[in-house]
Amino acid sequence: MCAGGLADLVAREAFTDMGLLSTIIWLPIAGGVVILALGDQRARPDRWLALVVSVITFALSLALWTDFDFTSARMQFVERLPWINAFKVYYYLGVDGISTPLILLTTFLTPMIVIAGWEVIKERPAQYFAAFLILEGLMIGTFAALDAMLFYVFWEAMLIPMFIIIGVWGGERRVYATLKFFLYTFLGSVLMLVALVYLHLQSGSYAILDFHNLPLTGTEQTLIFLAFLVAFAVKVPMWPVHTWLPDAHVEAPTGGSVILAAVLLKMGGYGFVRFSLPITPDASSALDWLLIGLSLIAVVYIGFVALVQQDMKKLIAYSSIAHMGFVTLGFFIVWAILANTGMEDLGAISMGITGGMVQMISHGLISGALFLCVGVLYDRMHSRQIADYGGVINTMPKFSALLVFFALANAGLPGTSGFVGEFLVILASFQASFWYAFLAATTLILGAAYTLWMVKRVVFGDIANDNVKALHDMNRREGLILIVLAISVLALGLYPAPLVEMMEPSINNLIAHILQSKL
Amino acid sequence: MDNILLTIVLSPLLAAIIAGLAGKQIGRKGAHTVTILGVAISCALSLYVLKAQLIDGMPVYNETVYQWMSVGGINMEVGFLVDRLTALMMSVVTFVSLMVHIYTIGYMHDDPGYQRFFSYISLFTFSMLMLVMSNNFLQLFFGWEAVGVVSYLLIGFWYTRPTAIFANLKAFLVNRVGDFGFILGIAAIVLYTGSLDYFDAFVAGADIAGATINIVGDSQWSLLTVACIGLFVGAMGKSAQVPLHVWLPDSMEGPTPISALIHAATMVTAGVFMVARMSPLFEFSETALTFVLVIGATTALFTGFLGLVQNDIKRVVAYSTLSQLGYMTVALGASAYAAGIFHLMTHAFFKALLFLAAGSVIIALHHEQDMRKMGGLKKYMPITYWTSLAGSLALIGFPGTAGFFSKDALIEAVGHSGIAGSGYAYYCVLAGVLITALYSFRMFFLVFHGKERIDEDARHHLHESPWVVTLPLVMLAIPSLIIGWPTIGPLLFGDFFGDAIYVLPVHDVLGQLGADYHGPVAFLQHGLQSPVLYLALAGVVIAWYLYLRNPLAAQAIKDRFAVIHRLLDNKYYLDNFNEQVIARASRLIGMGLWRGGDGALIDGVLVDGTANLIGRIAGIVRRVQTGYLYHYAFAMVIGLCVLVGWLIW
Amino acid sequence: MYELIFFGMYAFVLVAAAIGVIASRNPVHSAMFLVLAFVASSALWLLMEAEFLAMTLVLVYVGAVMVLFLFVVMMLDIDVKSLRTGIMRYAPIGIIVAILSVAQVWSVVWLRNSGLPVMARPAAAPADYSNTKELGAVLYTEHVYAFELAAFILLLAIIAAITLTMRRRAGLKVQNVAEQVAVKREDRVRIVKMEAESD
Amino acid sequence: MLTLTHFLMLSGVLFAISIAGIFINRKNMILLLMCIELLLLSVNFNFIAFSRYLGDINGQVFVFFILTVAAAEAAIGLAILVVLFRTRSSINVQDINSMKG
Repeated sequence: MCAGGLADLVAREAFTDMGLLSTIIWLPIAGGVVILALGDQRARPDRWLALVVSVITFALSLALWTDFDFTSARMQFVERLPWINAFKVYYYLGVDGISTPLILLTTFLTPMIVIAGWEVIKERPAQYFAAFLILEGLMIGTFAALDAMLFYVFWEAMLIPMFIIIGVWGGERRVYATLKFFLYTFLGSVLMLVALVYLHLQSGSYAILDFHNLPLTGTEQTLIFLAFLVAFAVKVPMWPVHTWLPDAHVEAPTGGSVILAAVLLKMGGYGFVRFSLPITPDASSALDWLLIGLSLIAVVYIGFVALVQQDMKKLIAYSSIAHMGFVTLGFFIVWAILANTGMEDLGAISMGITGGMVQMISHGLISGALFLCVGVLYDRMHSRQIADYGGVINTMPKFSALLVFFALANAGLPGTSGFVGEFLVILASFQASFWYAFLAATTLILGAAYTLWMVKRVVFGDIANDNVKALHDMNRREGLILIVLAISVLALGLYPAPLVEMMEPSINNLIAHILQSKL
Repeated sequence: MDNILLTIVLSPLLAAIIAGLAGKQIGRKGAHTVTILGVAISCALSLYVLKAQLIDGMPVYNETVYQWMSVGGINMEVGFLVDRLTALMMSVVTFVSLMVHIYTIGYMHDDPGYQRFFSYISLFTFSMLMLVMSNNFLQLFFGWEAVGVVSYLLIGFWYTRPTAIFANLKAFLVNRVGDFGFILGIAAIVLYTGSLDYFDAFVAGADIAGATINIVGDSQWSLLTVACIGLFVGAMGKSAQVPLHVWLPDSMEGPTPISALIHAATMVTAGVFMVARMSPLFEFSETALTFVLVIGATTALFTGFLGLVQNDIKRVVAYSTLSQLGYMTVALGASAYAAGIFHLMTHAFFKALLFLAAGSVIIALHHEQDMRKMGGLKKYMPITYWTSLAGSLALIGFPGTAGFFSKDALIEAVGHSGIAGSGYAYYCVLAGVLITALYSFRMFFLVFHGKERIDEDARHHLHESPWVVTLPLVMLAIPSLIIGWPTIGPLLFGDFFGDAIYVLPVHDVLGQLGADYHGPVAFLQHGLQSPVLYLALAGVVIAWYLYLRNPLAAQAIKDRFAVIHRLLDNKYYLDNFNEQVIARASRLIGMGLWRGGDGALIDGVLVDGTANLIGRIAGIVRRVQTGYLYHYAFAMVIGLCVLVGWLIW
Repeated sequence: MYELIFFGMYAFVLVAAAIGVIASRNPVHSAMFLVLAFVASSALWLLMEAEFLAMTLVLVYVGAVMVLFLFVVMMLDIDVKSLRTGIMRYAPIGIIVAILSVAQVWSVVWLRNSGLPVMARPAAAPADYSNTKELGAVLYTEHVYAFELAAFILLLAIIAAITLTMRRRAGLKVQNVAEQVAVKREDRVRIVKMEAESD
Repeated sequence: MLTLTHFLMLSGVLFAISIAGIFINRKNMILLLMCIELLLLSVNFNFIAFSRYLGDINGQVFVFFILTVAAAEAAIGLAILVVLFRTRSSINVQDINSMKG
């Protein structure tokens, strides 16, 4: 693969019509608008409509997988229409092996969230479902956008429904949480906008693929890299800009937490592979110590912090941060591996980046499932405090079995998807340095400690109080979503090959690209 | 062969799934029928594979079942490697598992979690088979963790007991510490070979020994030593070696059948098996072997001491398991891998037997585990008594029993070893023999002989256990007694393991012993002259004197050496250390980082600090903003004037 | 020359009226002064041959807007006294700013007469010249979008003014036309089944 | 000779007077509105004068639009005034201080 390859990946002249990607972006948004227009009615057409729309979207998005060319690193399903001619902004969509899994994750989880909110949301349900559908469309748009402006629009627009979801259906301190969430993410993305505009001025285009081939000096790269870093690090979130996440999670309604952990955090990781690495490879190389350091801090520091959380949602939120540390570690270990092995050990590099990507998908499923589990408990007890529970297994055996399963998956049990990414990243980081791997591997202990300690206190033991005694096991609706998630976690853990194969050409192409200095 | 191996692995899994998910539908009978059937198929086929390996001369089977994934040119696969070592392990695992399945019908018959239990133990059998049959590190790790998880679930089987759920968390976490080393060991091997396959690593064993890795400062460590120690740390976790042994005694909170199956016969020996499997790697690292030897010897002796002061019948057996695992590890460290495996096999039989016998006693006494409330059970439970005797004799290495052959050979091998630390190890294992005999027969005498100290109402119901309990006892007693005779020759000195175990000629202690080996009878005669037997007999006699003949003496000794007794009673304060220091420190660190780092520093200073700063500045600036419209209008007008004035100046 | 005299006259009236607007104690007087100011300006605009706008000013402002002002002023029971307290507090600044701004304008147009005073006075338009027509010609062609927009703004202003001031008083009897139209038979007539009386 | 300067000065004076009016009648909202009308009038003067002296009719078009907007503004302003008076029985600007932090 020639290094200048990315730009050639798409036939630039082709102005294609709206296609599959547009459909799965705009269908949920249109559905959301219709639901908003219908409003709350006694017959509750809103949730049925939301379910139908989200399921259709998921079914359509499956075509991304079935029709995907597994051998090519090119952008596929490309759509390109002029949008704002004066600034050469295009409505330019396309996916490759990196974005497709994330889109599928999004479309897969949205029906789950709709079902999870089925009876639970009593207040303004139509607006709730509409917010999630619109959010879904925007998230898909973010992953599919190949034009930087379009990307930025989707990226920022996503904040609005999320802001509303936390702010309207959130818990007691929701105003504080939403404000923190909004300011943190907005601060980051404004710097990204500056970087994007600068890149536009340099390249005369807003196409992300053009940015990839834009030659930049070292200083330019460093500044752009730092601007991107702030934006993406907040989203991931990396230490020390992570403190919005626990608050946002705790206050968000269940569906909001799920989507936040499962998809929104992935935006940061996606941004690193789509923007930071290929656009500023030399700066990434020069500053990789920073990213590796922050990632390892996330793994160890946050692991300890998660250990002492009293609030289940907070605990899972902190564990998300630790797991996302693996993602960034996998992405930025590249140069350390090269420096250590001294040879172009592309295998290990590929393991790191693939591990990071798989970790994102897997974490999306597992953390989503864990938040849904907490939601199931919260709907019954209206408490997230671990201390209020104990011996749940006595009254909710089926639910407990699933919760234990997801907890083990969260602790990286082999055979579940949680293991795949961690394993690959640990293997890759050992290639860079013993100590990187050593610190990363502490997650085996810490992850098991905080997750299972929580499980012990919540699930096991004798019935702790009368509230627990009054619990009833999960109903069919809750069972359905958790079982579907459990199956997918298991499937991905036992047979990750299809996912990896889908990503492989794109990742190889990315590696070839980032190893080529732009200086 | 593919189908046979797949059937061996999958039939317990299938049974576990059926019993686990459809437990309610198929009922108790259905659950135990289906799981026993699954394991029985597995066992029969495993024996068939063993026969094919031994008699029909089947070549080593090494095939991939499916490709898990392939990343960066590294193939990650699920596959089977079946040679004689594997076949032996498979047979032992499935046989003990089958016995435990049958035994469970009796032991758990009034437990509400009956189906769940069968599902778990079948799942365990599956996991253990995956572990031993693996042909690559990935699958090894999978099996490694999977058995850990099932063990976690089973220790916490009675989830309402606080001690049980404490123990299972502890077991999982301590095992995770081991896995932490294990995965680093795997990563070290991948670093060099770029492959997860066993054979790629084995072939490169000698080369890896030459490679170095930079760990502290500029000092270059041998990569192989790092890898082997890493792998062995994993084994320390799983096989409960000092200091990661702390979980095993607590794991006795689980039901007795799993203590027999998992925490005596199979899972805890996974580490021993793994090191034997990795012999082509360990052989090239003297440092690692010494490490193994010292850890094993320490475990063998010092956990044995702890068995002396325990009053819980299962805990005594548990400590004896720890001690015996130490023996096996010592054998590995002395490069006598075959002896380690041999002891693993005999131990699997007699220790499973002892656990099941203990379980038999426990159910007969309605879940009473304290030995001080037993005694004189001989007349009530004859089958249990005799089988226990068989097990205990095998454990102490009474001449002719299975334990005798394996332990004697093992000790001899250590005595001949030239690896650094073998002197220490030799004295440890010799002393261990005495201790083993002492605590084994202390337990035996306390339970079956002497005064009856049983509760009155328990005595009325006291009777021998049903046949489903006693049948496995008998079935296990037979190999415990005799399996040594036919197997010692081929296993230790013959060519049983073929290429599966690789020993450098320099380290080949078994080869040296083999030169003097002239059949089991001669070995027996030789054994009669060694100190081992007399140490064991001395132990039995001391136990007899202290606990039957003159119980006051035991009390006197206890009082005399109160400090030591307290030390032993508190398990060398290791648990206290873990709980008070490590666990508490972790929580304190977490609390400190959370409150201090996240709360005070990041949120307090950076986030809210910024907000407060802005707020404070705004507080000053806002005085300008009176809120009166006309002030704004004035400002505008005056500003306009100034602006125009500046423009026309 | 006449123009200059007229200009001086009307300018005097305008300035005097403007001062009257800001200085009179009674808002009604202010409004009346404002009317006067508008009329005077209208006359001045005529001097500049902006006939259409001059007429519009009289019609729209004097006729409509100022009447509106007067209505409001008279309808509301305004406590003028309190509004006039402290009136002189800001007067000095106001006067200084006013003088300053006059000085600035003066300095621009008079002192630094950057060619403006010498700008030739355009010749008077011929008799058949129609200011209205000229204005219409550009208004409906070049500025038609803006014109439409202005119309829209006016509409908006109407709606806004109405919605702001409209209120439903309790106890007011009003017709609900929609309800009247939508009425169904069942709401009004109740058919009661009764036994027929025998006699 | 009637020159542009005359008109510009006149409009400047008018502007100054209305500004002074804003300062003086700062509390009376109706007068404030009237002053704004005066301000706009002075601006219109400028537009018409320039339109006349530069021979560009567009200046008058501008005035036309300003008149439109001013009328709309007056209408809405008065409406707000009425509403305000209803709720507070006062049109004192000093009472409208909810913007005060």
